[in-house]
Amino acid sequence: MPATTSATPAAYKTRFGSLKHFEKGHVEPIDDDVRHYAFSNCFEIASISKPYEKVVFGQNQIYVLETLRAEGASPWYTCAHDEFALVMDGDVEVHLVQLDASQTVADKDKNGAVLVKGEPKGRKMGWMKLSRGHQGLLPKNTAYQFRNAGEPGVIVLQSCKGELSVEKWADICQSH
Amino acid sequence: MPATTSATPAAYKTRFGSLKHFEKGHVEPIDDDVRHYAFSNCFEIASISKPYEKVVFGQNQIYVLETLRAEGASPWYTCAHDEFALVMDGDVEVHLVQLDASQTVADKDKNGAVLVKGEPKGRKMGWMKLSRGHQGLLPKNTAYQFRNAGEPGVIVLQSCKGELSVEKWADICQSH
Amino acid sequence: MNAPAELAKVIASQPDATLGYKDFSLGSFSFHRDEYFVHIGWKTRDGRPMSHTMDAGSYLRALMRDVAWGFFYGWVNFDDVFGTVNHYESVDLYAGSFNGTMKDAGIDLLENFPTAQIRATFEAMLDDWTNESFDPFAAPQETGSPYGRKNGNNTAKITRARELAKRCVGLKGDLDLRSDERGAPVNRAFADVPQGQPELHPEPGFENEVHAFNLFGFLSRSQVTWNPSFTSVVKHSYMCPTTEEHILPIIHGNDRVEWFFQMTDEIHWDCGDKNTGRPMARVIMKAGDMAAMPAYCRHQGFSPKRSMLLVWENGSPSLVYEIQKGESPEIPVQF
Amino acid sequence: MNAPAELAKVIASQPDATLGYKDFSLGSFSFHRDEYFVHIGWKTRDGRPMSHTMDAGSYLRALMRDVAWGFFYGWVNFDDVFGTVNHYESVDLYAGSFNGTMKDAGIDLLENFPTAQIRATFEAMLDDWTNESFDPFAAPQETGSPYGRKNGNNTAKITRARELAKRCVGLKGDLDLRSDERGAPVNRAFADVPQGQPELHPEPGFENEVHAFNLFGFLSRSQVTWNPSFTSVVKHSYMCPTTEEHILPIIHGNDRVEWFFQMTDEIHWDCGDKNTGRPMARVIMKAGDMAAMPAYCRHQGFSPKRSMLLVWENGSPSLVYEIQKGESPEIPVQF
Ligand SMILES: [Fe+3]
Ligand SMILES: [Fe+3]
Repeated sequence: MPATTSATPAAYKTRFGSLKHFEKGHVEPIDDDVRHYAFSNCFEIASISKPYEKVVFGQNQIYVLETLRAEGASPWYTCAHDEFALVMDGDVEVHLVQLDASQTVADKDKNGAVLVKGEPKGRKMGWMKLSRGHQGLLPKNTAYQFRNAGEPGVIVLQSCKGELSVEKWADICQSH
Repeated sequence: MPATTSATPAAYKTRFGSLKHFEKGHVEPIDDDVRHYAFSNCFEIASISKPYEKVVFGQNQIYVLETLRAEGASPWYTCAHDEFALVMDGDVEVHLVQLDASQTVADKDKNGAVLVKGEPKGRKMGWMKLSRGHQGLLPKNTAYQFRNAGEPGVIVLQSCKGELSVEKWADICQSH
Repeated sequence: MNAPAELAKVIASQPDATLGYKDFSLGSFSFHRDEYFVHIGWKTRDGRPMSHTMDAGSYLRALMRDVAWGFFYGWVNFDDVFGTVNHYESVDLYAGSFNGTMKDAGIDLLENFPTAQIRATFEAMLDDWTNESFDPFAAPQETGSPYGRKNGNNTAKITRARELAKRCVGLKGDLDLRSDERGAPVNRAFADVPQGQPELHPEPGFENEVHAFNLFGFLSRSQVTWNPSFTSVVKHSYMCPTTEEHILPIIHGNDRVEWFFQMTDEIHWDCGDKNTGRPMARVIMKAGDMAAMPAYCRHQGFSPKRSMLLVWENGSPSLVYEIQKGESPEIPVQF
Repeated sequence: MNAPAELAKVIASQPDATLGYKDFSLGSFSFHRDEYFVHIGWKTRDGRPMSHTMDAGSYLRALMRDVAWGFFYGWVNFDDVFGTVNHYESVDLYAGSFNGTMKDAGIDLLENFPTAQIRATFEAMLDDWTNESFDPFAAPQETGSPYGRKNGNNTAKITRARELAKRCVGLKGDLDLRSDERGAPVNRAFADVPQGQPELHPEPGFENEVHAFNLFGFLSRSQVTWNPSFTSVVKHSYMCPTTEEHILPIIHGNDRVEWFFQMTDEIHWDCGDKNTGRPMARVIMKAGDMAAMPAYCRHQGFSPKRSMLLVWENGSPSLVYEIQKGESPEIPVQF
């Protein structure tokens, strides 16, 4: 028994952000330090990032969310744990290689992705093409590479903080 | 477009109080003095009052609300300003006499009712019978008498504080 | 000082292309409604943007009272943040000024407007933002949803005149009794209230003085909630009975002591500090109970069933000056 | 310590003859619902009765989350007075204990219950007090009124299981994608969200590893509001996206830092002090915005249009002990 008052269903417009067009919100402090809210925007971060710079914009102990500007081809990465890539703008291909044991991360407990040394060796697992709103699995101990051919895109990566993670909170967060 | 969910209209029971049956609420102090809320109950007041004792249970500068126990016949009153009687329990007759100038209140600005000295002189104006929820006008400069024949009743009087008003706040109000 | 016509000028946008509602502004305050909310914006003294979100239904119910009551006595808090203070010829509009923390933090804003100006803006806002299916005076079980996009108006329901007796309801030339014919049927929750009028036995010539009426019957026919009428007047003492159901849409901070006489059923009151909002007391009132609201408190009532409440107000014009001079006591009685 | 069967015993009255609802009690707390309200009663330490009134719709929406989330992380404030604190094997139930003034005045009450006992009571209360026309998980424009007398049940809607992926939505043996066939049509407010799945080109044998899914499409088919699912898991890092419309029915005080990533549309947050409730900040989040909720705050969101919010939680079991030992930082990051 919906209490809706409209006779016809109304058309809604879902607002997405993009590198080319985003509107950023803000913190309105009443009696607190705005820096405690670590307020940033993934599109703004990506707009000032180098391609595939892994900018941490969320962290909780060992865990991070990173914003990556997807532009051209990334290096090949590998990681001792699963990661996930959520595309927020643009089209991004993810290529996967079942990495030879010699190239995987030796320390099984190591957090975060590392660069694969040299070309990845192993069986090709296949690839996927992610568009806005698509989330892809980056399985542990594989090698993966992001490829972007068109307009630069934006990836949000669910991972752990690692040696490639870049922290520049003061540059990305509202500070007053 | 009512949002009611019932198919059939529900029967409601309006709860009135009476001398014989009333439930009293209370103040629950959090961080305040309960006496500042002057919390009382007209039925409780009437249950411990003498007949037609004019017990002030609301006051605001010169203005009062009084609770009267209606039992038998009251004295004859007169007042230099209008008053109103609201019956909260029982049946109450109000008899009115257009009082001769000699018996009206000499001071036109005098607040509150006074007793008519002796029998009221003047034309009979008529009478009315008030039951629960009925409110009657007691026009200024008339003589009026309340008469109750059956079970005692309760009157709430809208008036100004006068020489007959009885204040016993500590006896009627919640104090802790 | 501007001319009255200028004062009453309402600053409104064109209707939003999708939502259908206009934006309004008044002084430094901005007002926007969408499907669910009203968004109030202002700037702090050091120029930072601040905002506040209220449920549209709660906002419109509060706005309805503020408009209908002519800003009432003292404070009409729409919630813990936003509201008005009546100065009788002008009105303060504020955000955060009577919220302890926001005031201490200095991020509040209070601006004073001539009554004509704020009234015109509030009336236009109320009319534009109230859809045809929603009656902000009605109890929630008696009306439709306040939500969604603009869908007609309900102008007749939001412009009901307040019913004010000059001496007593039912006297010749004074406020009429309510009846089916006058568009005031008995409310479903008061179907058991006796409708008989008092027996009147006037002698010839005294028909307009031997007068009484059925107050409970009159109230059982109230078409609105939380909207006092005047039914009898002694000098400046006003009996302002009203029928209440669900939540009082405002948190009222009177500038004077106010008395409540619960005539039927029950109401639970939350009372808080007028300046900061911090809780001070709960008052549980049942039929026959009387309680005063001290002038230092703000109060909001909860009525589980439609009930009859007698609000008793002192409308003495000199009281405003006594309050200003601090001569009016904040507590009802010393004992 | 009682046996589990004893713990789960629910203390309820017979249904009220008129209203049709049962009364409940839990420890020293009493619970009563009528047509519009839920009334909570308790006694102060010096034996005085105290009470609190909540709108029945607000109460049931909050109760629904508390039950569905298993009391969640930390504080689930139903409003400024009443709520629960999760200790993971037991739960505190309180009135006034996290309201600055009520706590200072010493009139609050906090009692601890084994989780099984409070869960059984809350589940029975939710089922008895929710009528067939009201879905407390739905947005106000999608469901009927919570008010009135008892009128059936809505058991299926209030016992929806929380959807929790173990590794990633759509993997074999993990949480399924949502579809029309599975009873999850696209919500009216997300009709414009592309439903196409990512292109997958696995080599033979890698079909379950070359995996991706349309998260926005998945969320567009959420049948509930303010109820996070798990969609992907990295160790104890949980992506908990959810779709939000109207007001978050609780004021959440997490025991740990929590992050919000606004994926579409916008939400406005009121943030206050976790212990006292006093306002601390507003956070206005638009598509692409990220913000942390410091562990010292409580927060309540307002979503004007159904929006997609990614709640990102650290579910590490050791964190509970670090919090107890004060080793867990209250702020997300130092800079
Ligand atoms: Fe008031
Ligand atoms: Fe939270």
